[in-house]
Amino acid sequence: MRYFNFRAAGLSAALFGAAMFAPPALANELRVVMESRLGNLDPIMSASHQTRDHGYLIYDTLFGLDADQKVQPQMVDSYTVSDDGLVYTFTLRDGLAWTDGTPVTTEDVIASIKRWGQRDRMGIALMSITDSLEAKDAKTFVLTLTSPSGVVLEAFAKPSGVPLFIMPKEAAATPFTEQITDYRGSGPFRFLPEAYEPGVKSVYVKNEAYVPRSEPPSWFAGAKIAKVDRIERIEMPDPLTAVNALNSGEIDYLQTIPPDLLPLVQTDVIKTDKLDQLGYQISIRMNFLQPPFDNKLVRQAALAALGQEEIMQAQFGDPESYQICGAAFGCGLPYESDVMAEEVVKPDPEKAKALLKEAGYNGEPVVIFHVSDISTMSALAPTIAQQLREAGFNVELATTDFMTMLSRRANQGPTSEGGWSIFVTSWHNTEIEDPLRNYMITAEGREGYAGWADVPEIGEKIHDFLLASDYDARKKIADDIQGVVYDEVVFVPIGGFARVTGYSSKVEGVLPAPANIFWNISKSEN
Amino acid sequence: MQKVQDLPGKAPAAARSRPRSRDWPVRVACAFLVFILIVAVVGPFLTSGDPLHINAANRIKPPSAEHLFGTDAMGRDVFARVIYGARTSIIVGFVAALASLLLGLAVGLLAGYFPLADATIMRVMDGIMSIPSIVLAVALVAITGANLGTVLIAIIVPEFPRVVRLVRGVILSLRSEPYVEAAISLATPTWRILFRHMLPNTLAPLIVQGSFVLASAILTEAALSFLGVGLPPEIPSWGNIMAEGRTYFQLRPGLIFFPGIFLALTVLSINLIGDALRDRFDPKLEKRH
Amino acid sequence: METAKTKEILRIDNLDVSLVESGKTLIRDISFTLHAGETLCLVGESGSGKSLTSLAVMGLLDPGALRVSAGRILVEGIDVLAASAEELRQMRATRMSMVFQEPMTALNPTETVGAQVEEVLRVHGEGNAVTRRERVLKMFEAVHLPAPERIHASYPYQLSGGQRQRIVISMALILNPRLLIADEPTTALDVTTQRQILALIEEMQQKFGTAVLFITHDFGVVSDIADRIVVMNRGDLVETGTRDEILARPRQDYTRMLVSSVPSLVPPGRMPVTGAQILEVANLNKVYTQGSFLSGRRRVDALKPTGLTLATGEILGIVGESGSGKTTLARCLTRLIEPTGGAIRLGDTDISAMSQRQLRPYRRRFQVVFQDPFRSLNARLRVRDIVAEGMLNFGTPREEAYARVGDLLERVGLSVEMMDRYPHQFSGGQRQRICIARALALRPEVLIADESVSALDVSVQKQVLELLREICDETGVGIIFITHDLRVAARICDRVLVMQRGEVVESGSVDEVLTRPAQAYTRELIGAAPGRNWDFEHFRPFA
Amino acid sequence: MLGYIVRRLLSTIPVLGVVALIVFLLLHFAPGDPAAIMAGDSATPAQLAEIRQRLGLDKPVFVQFFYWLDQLRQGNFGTSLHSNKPVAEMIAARVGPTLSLAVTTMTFSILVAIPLGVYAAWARGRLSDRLVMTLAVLGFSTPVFVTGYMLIYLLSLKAGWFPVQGFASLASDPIRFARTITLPTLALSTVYIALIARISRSSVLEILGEDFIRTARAKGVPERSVFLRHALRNAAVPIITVIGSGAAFLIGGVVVAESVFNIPGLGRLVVESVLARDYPLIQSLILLLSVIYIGINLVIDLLYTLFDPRIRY
Repeated sequence: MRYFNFRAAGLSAALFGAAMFAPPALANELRVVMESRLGNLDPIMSASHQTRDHGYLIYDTLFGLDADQKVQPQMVDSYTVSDDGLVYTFTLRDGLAWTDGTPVTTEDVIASIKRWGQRDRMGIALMSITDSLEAKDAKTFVLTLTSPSGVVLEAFAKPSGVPLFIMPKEAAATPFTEQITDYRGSGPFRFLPEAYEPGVKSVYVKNEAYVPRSEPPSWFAGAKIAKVDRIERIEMPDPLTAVNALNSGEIDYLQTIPPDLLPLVQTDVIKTDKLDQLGYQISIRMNFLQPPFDNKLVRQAALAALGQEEIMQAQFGDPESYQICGAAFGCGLPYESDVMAEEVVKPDPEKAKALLKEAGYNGEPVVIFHVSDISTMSALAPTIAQQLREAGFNVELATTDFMTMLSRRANQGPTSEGGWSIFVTSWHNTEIEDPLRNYMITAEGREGYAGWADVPEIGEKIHDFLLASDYDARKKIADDIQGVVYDEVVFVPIGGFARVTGYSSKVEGVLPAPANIFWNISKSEN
Repeated sequence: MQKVQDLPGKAPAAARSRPRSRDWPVRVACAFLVFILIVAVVGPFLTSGDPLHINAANRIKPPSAEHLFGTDAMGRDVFARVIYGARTSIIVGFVAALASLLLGLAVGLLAGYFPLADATIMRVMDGIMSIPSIVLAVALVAITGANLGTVLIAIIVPEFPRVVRLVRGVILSLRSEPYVEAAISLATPTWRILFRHMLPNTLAPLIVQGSFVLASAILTEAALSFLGVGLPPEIPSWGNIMAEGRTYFQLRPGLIFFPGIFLALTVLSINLIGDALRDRFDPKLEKRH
Repeated sequence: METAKTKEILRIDNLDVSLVESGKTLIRDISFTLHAGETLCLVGESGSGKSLTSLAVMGLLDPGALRVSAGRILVEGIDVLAASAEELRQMRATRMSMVFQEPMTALNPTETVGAQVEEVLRVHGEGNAVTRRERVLKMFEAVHLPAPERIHASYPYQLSGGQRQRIVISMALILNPRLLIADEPTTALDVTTQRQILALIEEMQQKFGTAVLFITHDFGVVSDIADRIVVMNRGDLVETGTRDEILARPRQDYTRMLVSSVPSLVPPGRMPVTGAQILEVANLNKVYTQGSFLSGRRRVDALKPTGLTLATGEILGIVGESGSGKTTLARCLTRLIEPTGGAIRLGDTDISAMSQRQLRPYRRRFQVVFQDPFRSLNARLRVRDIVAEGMLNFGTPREEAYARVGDLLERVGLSVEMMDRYPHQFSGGQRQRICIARALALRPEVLIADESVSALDVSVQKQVLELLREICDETGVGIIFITHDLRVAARICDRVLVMQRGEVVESGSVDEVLTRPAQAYTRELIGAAPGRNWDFEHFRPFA
Repeated sequence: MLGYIVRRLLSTIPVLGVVALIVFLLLHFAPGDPAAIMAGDSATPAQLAEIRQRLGLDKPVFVQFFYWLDQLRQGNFGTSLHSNKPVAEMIAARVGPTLSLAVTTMTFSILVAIPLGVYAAWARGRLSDRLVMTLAVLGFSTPVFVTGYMLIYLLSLKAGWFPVQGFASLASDPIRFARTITLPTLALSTVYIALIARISRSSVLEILGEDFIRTARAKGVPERSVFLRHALRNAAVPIITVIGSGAAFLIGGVVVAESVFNIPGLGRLVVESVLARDYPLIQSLILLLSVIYIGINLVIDLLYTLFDPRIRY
């Protein structure tokens, strides 16, 4: 409710009158603060995790990954795969409906898959081997491939990056480069566009028409039952402010408590938990096009200079709150590998110096993007810079906010013309857990992901991975890829972390999952 | 405006002179500013700590003998950072103030003496001045990237139109002074009138204005850094230390208060000295707006 | 009446006033008395301490800066210095009141004058709102303000200087105090208005039997109104006596000097000037347009087409009250403002339409001396550089220019050693001499003196006037002498132009104009000139 | 008067034109790319180009500028690139908190500062004057965020009297409004009070040196009345001038205070929109803030007539 309006002073009087009859705050309302701002409301266009979690509230997916990382049907009731592995036939379950009451049809689903297929990396890979995607009737559709693949269902159940959220066909008809304006979904909650105030709050109410599955909830699979009437997602840019608000009961749920602030949490009324056990991988990529990192030896020197422990400690402090991990596809995940992992984790300044000498490094400046506006990244670049300096690199930090970094990163020119040498980023482990999803290992040259490493061998191996028939074959390929990637220093993992979520002890039924999900959460009076 | 002549016969007007005992805050201010200047110059020799050295094992520690003001979120010594921060703040302040003054002086002379240029110049100045300075600075820095140069520009751009206004006002009023008219009558060339007869008379108000610009520049730098669009966090400045300390404020209030107190006292001193200068040069000089 | 007339209203005994901080005494050992119905003129040049004395009586010395360090002041027998702040406040306006010099600033600009006069009654608990208003309106009538109702609702800025001074007087007298202190009440007014205000004060005095302490520097005024005179100089009381004693038989040298310096309205008698014509002005005029195109433009004729001529060795006086256009004429002549039309022929050249750049070489030939000696010198330059500036502009080598500066300083009555001083080290008269030296440095043909002696004390004024006359006679420079003071014009000029509302109403030789004025306005001016019946130089009244 | 207002309004047009141009050029020659920001980390160059084209960002800068002006002329402020909402709506939603804070700050400051300034003028030269004035200088020498955190530390964390952050509108919850607005108001007011108290003191002192004050004393007006009736009213013009020009400080301070106290107002929107390179939003915001500033100063000019009868338009 706004107080003064610049259009007409009279309006404020009217609003004041209305406020007299405003409903009291709902007891059954969950007040939530997430780590960063919800900016974009289109979870296909934007890969932001905040947008993704917004998507989980209001959309449903064809398949969901369960806590055992098994793909389970979600909107799909049943499916069949032809013996040659080329033809997939899916049938939607009964009772699926959009929030305006119209039923969910295969037309909607096919439009959604096509939009996603233009945008998501795994989607694009899947489309490249898709022969046809057709509706058989309102509830059944058929996907025909040109060659068999073992990852079709994994792609459909992809939990992060750009998950395949099913939208009404009208919304899915929007080009993927443009934001949707139709916010109907078929998920457990309904978005209230009129209550949305960007940068202030967004409001969701229970979708009464949603028919949950009968299986118990597990990650993104099973029953998604909305147990509160209303969710108010409030923006609080300052984490300290948010922690205080959580302690005082102004909010019920805080997605991220920075490890340093954990001592402030009043444990008698607040529960803390690492809901997302998988966590994130922090990593860096170097610019292969410009000196000094156009030289493989220099890249290897940098790899040797870096040590995960110090960087992670500087950022996160308490060893409980971070993880040392040298595996390209994440630790504790299916494609974890120890190929060269030891070298990646441990610093070896002497080796770095030797390599630099061998490479004939002449002090060309290394420009590191220092992302200052994301609290979980603010200490990374300075510590990396310190380690590189100690090994003899000439380092400059280019401070920027994350958003600007993304655009400045597109500059392929030399550092003297606004170019760069190293950027730091983080990915959720579900986004890097295999070679198909993982952007960091890609090496497709100037047209590819920033860094522009050009190692065709990697691309070939990724393709092999897509077509490989079983896990063992895929694991072998993944190990090989890791070896090549580290040898070329396509990217360097810096470590892993999982965020700590805090919520009021009045709140029950909070489920662990690799994204923040709000179904099954209930709130008691006291 | 007609200026009433203070003839000796109107002696009571001399009552405006103040008793000397009022001077003590100014003296303290001068002493403190000198102290800060010394700290800015030789400070690095006063502290053994490296303001940039990250010590991952020694994060957000309370003040101790080893770290007088404690350590920050990257384990850096806050005392060393505050000391080096003095240097940053002073440099940013002085450079911005000097540049604003020079730029404002040049444009102000132009606007004040050449009526043709005046209207256009003042419209542009009005435009710049009507954009709230912090907002303009936030936009400038966020958009062109955080580095020393852009922060300086972000401070100078909103600040210099005030100097332009001041100089223009002085020049306009001097134009009708009899001694300037006398110079015109003596066929003195325009540039000579500007530089010999007018410029020296703008110096006193400029110095006063300069002190306020200096104070304002230091504050703006701190505010920008605090909002996260100031100097790169690696450069220790008081604003940066506070910006980084925000998150830990409740655990270590010193992260905000130590640099905050230094900042406030420095700006306070400059303002007090500026006030004293103004009172000395001309009690009727345009009030700080 | 006779007893009331002799009643002692004010008595000052051995008054000292000194600075709080340094303890320096500004006035010393002042004693005099003032009786009911009497007018006592306190006379002195600037810095004599006459205003301080009056403020001390009112208890209005700034307590932070000044204090009475010795003596006694009795108003109707009550010791002002011993009175509490509240008692003093009660006495003001009821027993003693004051009229100040500047009617422009003496009134609160943000309140109607009616309310301001009513406030006197209110703060002294007189009557109610209705009776107060009536009393004020009656008082306005008594001081001859036209349309009292309208004036009552007017703000000061809507009134003329004379009207404002009438307001101040009605404010001072409405509670019928026995003592009225008038501190240069007419100095800021034109002579004709001055005449009226002096008459008003006298009328009020008659009516209420008030004792008037009249502070002035102008012996003309003194000779017109004083019963008795107190002469002060630099904080000391020089001499006290009746009007005739002081004006005709001054005992002290200082008083003699002072009185004899006062110019009389009768010109000394000059030979007609026969020099060649050096300046001819024809139809020179200046029109200002005010307002913008949105609010409608208004034309103001600051100077209607005017002509004059000037010969070498001649001093041409231009006389007029404020707003007569005399200063506009001077500024047009010097091209400090652009004339709207007409011609200024300097020799054979018309300089009226030249650009400033074209004009520059001709600047040498006409020079200006301004009114305010404190603002016409750049305080940051040494006298040497000030005087040499013009010569350097015209290419004189520096050594030569400086040498000539020495000569010029000697010529204007200063010494060569003063070359290296800064302006603030000089008195007003000395500064005006420097200004003259600066103007003469270029050996101009025409010198325009714009109220050049108006800011000077009478003794200094006399010297500067003599200097100008000498220079004129010696070098043959033609001088256009602009003044509001007919007496000054009478003393120095060969010919005069009388101006009123932007045009010349009368011109002729100074004898002609002053002794046989043809125009009513000129006669009015002459009639209003204070002290015109007294021949100060010879300590006697004119026959 | 009406003519004056019309003329003043007309004269703001070139000023706003200058503002519009400055803001526009500033944004469009900057390196940030809204397309990259919208698409996130994993967008490919081709995808970005397509987004840029859709937003019209591929057109020449001056074409974009005149298109924007033309839209403004029609009252269309555009649509936020980021949230896809009409800019006018987004701004309208944020005006309330900022306006509340500005109004409480201005009111509180004026109520405190003018008496303080007059008091200091009355006590000039004395210890209490020096104390008040030194505190005033300290007031605008201390950044709003330092004051803000100081207040949070003392009054919220230690004393527990006020919530640490947040905002509730007066209409929805008057009690919570009062509790949340107090600290930001105090923090912002220190600067404003300092400015106004200083100018009040110095202009009252200056007026006290005027001749008409001497006249007032000479007619027996009590000192209290000399100060309040004669001096203060005549000092009003410089005081309200400073209140007006201080509005620029206030707007800047609001940006910081909203950040410290987490108030969802225009100030935070400025920072958010700048970081997101949301061009239509930033342009409209800066233009709006300039209009507010110019508007305040127009009102101030008109207020002059209330206090000084000599000023007529």
